[in-house]
Amino acid sequence: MVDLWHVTFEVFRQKDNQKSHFNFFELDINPDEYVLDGIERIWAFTDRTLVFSHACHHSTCGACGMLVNGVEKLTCITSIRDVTRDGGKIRIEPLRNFPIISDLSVDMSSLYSRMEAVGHQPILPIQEEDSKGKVKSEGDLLRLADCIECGLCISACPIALTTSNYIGPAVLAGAQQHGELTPCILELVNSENGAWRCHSAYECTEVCPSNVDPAWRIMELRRKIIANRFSSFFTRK
Amino acid sequence: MSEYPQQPGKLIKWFDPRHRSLGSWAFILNRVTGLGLTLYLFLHLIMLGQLAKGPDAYDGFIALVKNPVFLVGELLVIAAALIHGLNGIRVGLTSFGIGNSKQKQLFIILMSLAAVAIIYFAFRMFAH
Amino acid sequence: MDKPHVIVIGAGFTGVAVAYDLAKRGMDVTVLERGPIANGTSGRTHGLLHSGARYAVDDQESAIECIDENTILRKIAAQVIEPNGGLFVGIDDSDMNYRDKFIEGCQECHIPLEEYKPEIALRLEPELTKKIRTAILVPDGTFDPLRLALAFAASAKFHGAKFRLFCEVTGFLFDGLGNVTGVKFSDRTKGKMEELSADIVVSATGSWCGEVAEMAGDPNIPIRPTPGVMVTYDQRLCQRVINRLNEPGDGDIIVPQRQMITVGTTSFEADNLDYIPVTEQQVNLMYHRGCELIPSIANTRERGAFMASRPLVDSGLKGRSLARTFKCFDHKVSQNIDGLVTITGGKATTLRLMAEKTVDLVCQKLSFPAACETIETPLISYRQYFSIPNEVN
Amino acid sequence: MHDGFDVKSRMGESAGAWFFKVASGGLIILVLFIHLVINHLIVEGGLLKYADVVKYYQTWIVPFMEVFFLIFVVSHSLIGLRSVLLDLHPSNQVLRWLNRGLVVIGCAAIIYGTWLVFVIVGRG
Repeated sequence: MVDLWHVTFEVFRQKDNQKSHFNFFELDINPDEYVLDGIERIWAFTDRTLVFSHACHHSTCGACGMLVNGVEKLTCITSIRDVTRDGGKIRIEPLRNFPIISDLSVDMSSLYSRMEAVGHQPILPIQEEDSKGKVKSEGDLLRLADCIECGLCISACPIALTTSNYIGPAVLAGAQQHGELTPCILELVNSENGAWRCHSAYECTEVCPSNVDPAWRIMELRRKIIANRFSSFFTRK
Repeated sequence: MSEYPQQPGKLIKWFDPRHRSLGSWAFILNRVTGLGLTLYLFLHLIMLGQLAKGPDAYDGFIALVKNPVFLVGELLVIAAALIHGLNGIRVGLTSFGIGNSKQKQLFIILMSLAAVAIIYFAFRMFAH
Repeated sequence: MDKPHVIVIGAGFTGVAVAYDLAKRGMDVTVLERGPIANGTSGRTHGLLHSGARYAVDDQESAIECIDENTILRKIAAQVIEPNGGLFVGIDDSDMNYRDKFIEGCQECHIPLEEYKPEIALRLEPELTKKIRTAILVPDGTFDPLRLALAFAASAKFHGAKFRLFCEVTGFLFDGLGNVTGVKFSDRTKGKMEELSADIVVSATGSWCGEVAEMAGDPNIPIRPTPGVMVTYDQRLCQRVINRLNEPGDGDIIVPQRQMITVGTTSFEADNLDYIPVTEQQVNLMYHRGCELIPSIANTRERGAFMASRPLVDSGLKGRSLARTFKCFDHKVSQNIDGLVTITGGKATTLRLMAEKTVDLVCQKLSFPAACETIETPLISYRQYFSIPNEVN
Repeated sequence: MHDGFDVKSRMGESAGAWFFKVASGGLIILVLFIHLVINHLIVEGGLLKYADVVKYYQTWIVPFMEVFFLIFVVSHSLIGLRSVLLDLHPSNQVLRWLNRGLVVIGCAAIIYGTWLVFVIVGRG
């Protein structure tokens, strides 16, 4: 039997646009469990009113992104051992830069709609280009894309802090992944709120839990837009 | 449901490096030095107006800026220019797809260079 | 006649599929879910799109359902499916003894298969154990759990269904005779109680359907929640699903997904369904069983471990022998409670079929003549779930 | 704002401005380096006397270099300042005035600086 840790969860609470506050929950918990397990325990045994989002519990759905001690984490794969110590505390807050539905759950509609608009492919050939080079070809096999639309990158981005109009790292990465710059996509990513807003803080890549490397993709996208602009400049007339 | 939380008033958080990684330090430094240098640029242009007034005005002014307070100011400007310029090299390179996976190392190397240069200039200026 | 109003409790796979089918047939639908979409068993699956081969020997009814639905889902939900097939891999004598039964079973259930010699199998999947003696390719696949549910939910919304998330049903509304006429629920985002009446209530609460039926006065749903553990590793070591060619057992399946693989699963019984802890012992078991099939799992990092509770319908047997098929209960028949239908059991792969049968029953009870049309039409993009407005009445 | 789009076209951040910012940044680094070498390594003690400054400006290339430097520095700094202000998401009206204001300030600074250079050259 493993030794249990005594951990205090400081959980952000907000209902129905009322004033927010923190609740403290003390748990004796196996440190190899994940932060999301701790939150689910609180809901199951202590406070049934706690609202939080989750689904797959193995980092393929992207629903459980939260701030753990101030840093964006996918709580289902963040073990308690990695973020606190025995007798320590864990501060849980909802993602930044999204409207709060309640407590720890945020509304990511804008992210999903934008991903749709830039044509991010949820399923793609296994041979796919990423920042570490191409993965070797495997015939006509397909796999699910890396981006799980968890919103961590948008929460971590300093530009998204002040304007909700910036379409955000995930979406720009989605446009890059889509490959083709159709006029609609170009209008979105080459706009004021698109690729030119990035100021190279690399926070997106820092927090991305799923091998997307959004910063690299934004830079690639810029290169593609500039090339596109040059060629359309010379082929016009 | 609440509204989007983003507001211009949150700009203070741009400069909050808590819980953030190295890239944010680059972002913060770039922003602070950029704004500082812009302010300096216009002050500098106005100051250079003394040149138009002839030798006496200008040399008198130079004598004034020789005092330690202005020297510290000048050192700050040199430091800001070095940091902004060297970090700019990183931003420029990565923007063209060079060294994205090594941006942290790049930042550390460039900032070490900046630190060495700043110390060198500080010695030179205060040794006189 | 006005459109009948149907409340669906639960937005797991069954709930969203039922909502989609109801809405597509023209009914007024409200889905009540106590958490976010697919937060229970549905979300926490390894995402295996069954070809049915796993059940072809012991449970042919389920196997046939699976292969039929597998074919349909590949067409209507291609957006969330890795359609790469799966290998049943034989390693030892016991596996090879199972081989003939397995091939025979698959043929009886018209599951297409192709057998490969070890060297060809190793060319397809280089990370497989070198001890491999045979490999049989069947049309397994992988789906993204949340996005499969979202695709159904989006299509349901497209046809007018309303979703109320974070709304936990706390009780039922009755007419004087004990028949269900609606539900009482608490909106957890606001901390407020609400009531909603309906012509019929469908409980699609999976493992929890026993508790829900009890609230309506029927304590006799034969449901046996059977949790299993899954462990995810940080590299995509195979491109196809890898199964052990043997009787269903612990840790006999490896499912690739994105850049990960998930090893599953176990089978036991639990008391509290709202929180079932993962034990180190189970994680170790998955690790060792996984390494038997793909030895290089030993060199990868464990990414996560999780637990899901399958809703198995009790037929008097235990554990893995429980039937994997689903069952639709009309509480009018069992306890003379009208207005409530429970759908439970089954597997993710058969969600559409479960919905079809349930909605057939609902239509029959309401004398609402409409036929199922969910086989042919592809689902709309899962992201539309967020862009179609949800007018709450 | 439910769908999260805002594609009204306005003179916000653009490919051109970004490209110019990076290119001018590179040139500034280059010129600044030359400037530092001349001021601190070639001319001992730096250009601190009025007479030295005037003498320095008599080399034909220097005024040109200084004017180009001025243009790049002023535009780089104002485009940068504008980027920062754009991150605060100004309304269309504010942005319109901002654009005009920055152009006016930039032009004024460049004209003033160029005039200054020629005044000094003329004193030689």
